[in-house]
Amino acid sequence: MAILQLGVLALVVIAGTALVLTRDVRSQSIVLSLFGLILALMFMVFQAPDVALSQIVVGAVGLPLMVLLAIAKLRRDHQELEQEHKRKGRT
Amino acid sequence: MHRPRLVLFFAGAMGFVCLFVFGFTPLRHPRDIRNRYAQQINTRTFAERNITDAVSAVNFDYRGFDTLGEEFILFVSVLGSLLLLRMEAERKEGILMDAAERSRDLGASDAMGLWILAMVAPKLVFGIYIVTHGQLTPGGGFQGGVILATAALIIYCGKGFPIFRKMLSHSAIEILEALGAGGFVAIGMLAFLWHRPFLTNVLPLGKAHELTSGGTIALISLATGLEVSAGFVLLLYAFLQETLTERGED
Amino acid sequence: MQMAALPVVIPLIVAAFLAGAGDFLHRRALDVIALATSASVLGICIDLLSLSRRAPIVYWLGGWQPSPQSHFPVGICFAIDPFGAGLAALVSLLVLAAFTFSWSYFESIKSLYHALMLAFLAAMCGLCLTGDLFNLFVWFELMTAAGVALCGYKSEESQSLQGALNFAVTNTIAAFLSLAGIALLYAETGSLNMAEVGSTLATSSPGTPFLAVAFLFVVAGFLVKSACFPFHFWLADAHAVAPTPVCILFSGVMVELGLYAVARIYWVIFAGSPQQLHHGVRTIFMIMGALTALLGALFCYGQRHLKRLLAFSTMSHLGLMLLGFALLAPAALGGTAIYLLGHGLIKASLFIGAGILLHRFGSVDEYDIGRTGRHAIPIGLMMILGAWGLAGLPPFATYFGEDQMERIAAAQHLGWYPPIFIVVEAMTAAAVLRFTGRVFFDLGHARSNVTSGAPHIHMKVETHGKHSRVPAFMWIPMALLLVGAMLVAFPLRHPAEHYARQFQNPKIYGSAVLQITQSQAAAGPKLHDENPDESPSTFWSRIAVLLAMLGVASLGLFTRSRVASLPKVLAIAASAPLRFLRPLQSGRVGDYVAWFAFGIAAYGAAMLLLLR
Amino acid sequence: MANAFTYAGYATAAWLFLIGLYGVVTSRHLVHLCLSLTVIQASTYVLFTVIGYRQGLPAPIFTDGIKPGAAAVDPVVQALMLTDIVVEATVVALLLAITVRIHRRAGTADPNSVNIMQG
Repeated sequence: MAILQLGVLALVVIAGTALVLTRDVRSQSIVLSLFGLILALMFMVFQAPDVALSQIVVGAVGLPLMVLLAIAKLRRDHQELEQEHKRKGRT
Repeated sequence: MHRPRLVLFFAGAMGFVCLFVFGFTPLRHPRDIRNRYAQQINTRTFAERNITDAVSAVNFDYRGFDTLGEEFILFVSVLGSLLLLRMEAERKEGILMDAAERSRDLGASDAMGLWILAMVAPKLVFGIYIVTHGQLTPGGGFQGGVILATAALIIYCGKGFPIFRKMLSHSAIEILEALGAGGFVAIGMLAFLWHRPFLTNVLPLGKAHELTSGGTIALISLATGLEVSAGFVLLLYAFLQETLTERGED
Repeated sequence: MQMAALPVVIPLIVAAFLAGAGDFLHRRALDVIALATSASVLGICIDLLSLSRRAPIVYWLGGWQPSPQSHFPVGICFAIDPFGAGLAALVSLLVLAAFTFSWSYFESIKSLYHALMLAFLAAMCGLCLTGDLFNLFVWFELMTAAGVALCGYKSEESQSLQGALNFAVTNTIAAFLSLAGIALLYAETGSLNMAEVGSTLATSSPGTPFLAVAFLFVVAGFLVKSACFPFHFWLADAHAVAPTPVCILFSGVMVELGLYAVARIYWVIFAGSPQQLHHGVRTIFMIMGALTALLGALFCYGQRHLKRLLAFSTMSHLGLMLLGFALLAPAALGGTAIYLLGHGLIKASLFIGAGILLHRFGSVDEYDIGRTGRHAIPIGLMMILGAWGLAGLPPFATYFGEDQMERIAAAQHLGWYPPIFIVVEAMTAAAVLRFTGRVFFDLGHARSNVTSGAPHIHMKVETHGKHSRVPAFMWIPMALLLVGAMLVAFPLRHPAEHYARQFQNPKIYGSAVLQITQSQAAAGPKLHDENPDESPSTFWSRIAVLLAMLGVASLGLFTRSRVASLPKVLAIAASAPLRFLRPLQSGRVGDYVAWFAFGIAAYGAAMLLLLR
Repeated sequence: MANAFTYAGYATAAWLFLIGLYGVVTSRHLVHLCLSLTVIQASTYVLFTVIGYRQGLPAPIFTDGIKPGAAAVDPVVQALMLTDIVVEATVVALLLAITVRIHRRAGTADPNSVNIMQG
């Protein structure tokens, strides 16, 4: 049994490190979702089903979704800015 | 780049490692002292509150006041996000739609509508189930609330933002959110009628293993569910609006 | 006794109501409701203060008082003593002042401003009154969330966003470290009630290194909130950009609440620790206090933006309060409390002054307003009074508090205390005087080179209405707060020491919370209990502050005059360290977080070395 | 044996805290910074989880076959975490909102180039 718990902790370490070291924000939101799932798994393994449920809905779905939306917004803003620059460049 | 900053940080991190080593070693106290809070809750929950999920008992009764504070953190963060994103929201009505969305928007077939209903309905049922069974099985207002909020997401995915906006009135959700937050406080104030301290569980505790068990616990769970789901929908709303609307004049 | 919960409950339910009904309420109605709420909270807090004079009021939320057999607290309690209630009263008074200032003039988006301010009020009151460790953390977090939202209130300004971001990131990270500290204490003692944790740690100590680390972790969040060196960077960024009513609360109480929480945690949880820990904490806080005070004063004098100037002044005065706390003597703590009250009121008044300037002239920059400032001389006179108070001169409450701290320091043979007090008070007051002299009295036409390199931040006007005059709703609270800062010391000066003794005695607190007899409760450390009346008078140090203040202020005003070449040399000497230090305040959140890691590690290492 | 878990958990928590801090310090994108914050926060979850864990004991839900009042893992820390998870998501949302606004204002989401105030 002990191996299960220790293994999950190791997974958490790996996923957390990966999340920080992923510098591209779009792939990072995928890693975030993964990290959320692994945390939920950790809560399950450590006998905390209530927390696991909370973590699944928030950490693996809710939060990555908001991150994706924010990234989409940033990209759109970026494109608009570039277009504006081009327009200014022409005139 | 930022070499001084990194040097500073690594010096700090080394120190931190030492602190962790010194701070984490002991656990000197006997086990029954370290375990007493857990033991008290585990032995008393069923006897005192007639409910089977000790976590919900702590959340909504023994330490309900913490949950009140946490709920207001959520409330305030949602208000703050709305505040920050308001400029865009007020200014623009022009909504960007890609082609697929537009076609969906123009003539959404009944079959499509049915399909979405088929997706949303189970979500709603599941969310409400989780909210209301918090005192019996894992779950409760927080988890169920987020599940309910994802039902709104399905509407958006299936129907696009314009329909989403039409179906869910922004101000109505704002009122629901305030109702959830205020409802928690109001339930806590019920105790004043009996001259008992704030948040005392004054309602009949009901029969164990049933939905009505736990007195105010179920009610607080409901209020929390309302607050959390409305809060998350508002966040979704704000971010969608921000993402899908055109850049205005600054 | 249901009243005890109301300072938190009333603002929360009203905030929820306003957020929901905001669309249907007229602006005036919002203002009236918010004013009535904060006024009633003020009344309740003053009542609680008078009721808790003899013994702490203990109020078990949810009715979960410990059973007579086990004495173990499973619920959360409010443990209200005069310090907590008094601070909550100060909080609600300043919220009242802020709402008065913003009466119908301040831009409000629907009801968001009112709802957020009331949630902020509730969080600060909860922080003052609670007796539970995790609950303390919850209110702290609510305070941060509301503070961040209010700080970014003018989200159309880039600097507001930057201030809010730096505020949010530094404070959140520090709060996580506090949470980790709470987890450590919980793992060791199996309780979250502060009195219970304290008595468990006192009966069998898990070793001083553990206690030192746990203490440092738990207070980390509060040290960042109270802007101690080197965790202070966020403060100026956030205070400079927040709307005026919010600044009143940030500088007047929020920052000080961090210190209050540190003191509370120290005296309830760690009071029974071995004597070396007390020695370590004393040394660490003296170093921290001195650095915070001096650096704050230097930066304060080097600013041209009034709000930023006042923010750094708050930082340096907080350093002085840290020094007062570090003396670990009841008389000094009483003095610190009086100082805190006086400083909060004066600082709130000065920030209202800044708000008036922004309303009247559309700027708070020393060089932007120009000669038009002459049209608001009464405001200038009030600001001079405020500077007088910052200098710790009578009859302001800061004088009485400062006097007490300095006397105790003398009794403990700490000869370096008075010079620090003199330098800090003279410089911060001189900065305000210099600003006032230039803006309102048209003195000193040349720019001072002390301020070269200070950021020039363009602010947008935040108020409606005629800008050609100052509405009574703005200047009346400013004047009243100043009067309050003069009068507040007289009724509280003598009881303060008694309250401090109560605050520092874990026996009184513990026996009240856990419902056991005082002999069963854990004892506190041996106090440094000097009698302040035996120390020499501080008359000459006040004279020195007065002279230094005038001197430094004129130095800043008349640097370039052809006659005085000595001031010129002095001014250049003063601006040299600033030029060297300014880049530290870089505005980049990554730097701030690196400083946080370094600072915690350095203080921790120092503490562990001192324990050996 | 219980201590072995505790130490492994402590080490995990410490690592997550430091690596998250590293992420914040070196971050070049505000979204990355927000996500590094969630890693720091996860360290407190790990800490609480291992503190509340009792080897061999069931979850504190007294339904199928577990007698009410029987020994179980610590429900208190679970309650503390549960609320925290939902709340912190909204706090991150608040930070993301700030990010979006900053990007809109400054045209960049690099925290190092957002410095109007200096000195």
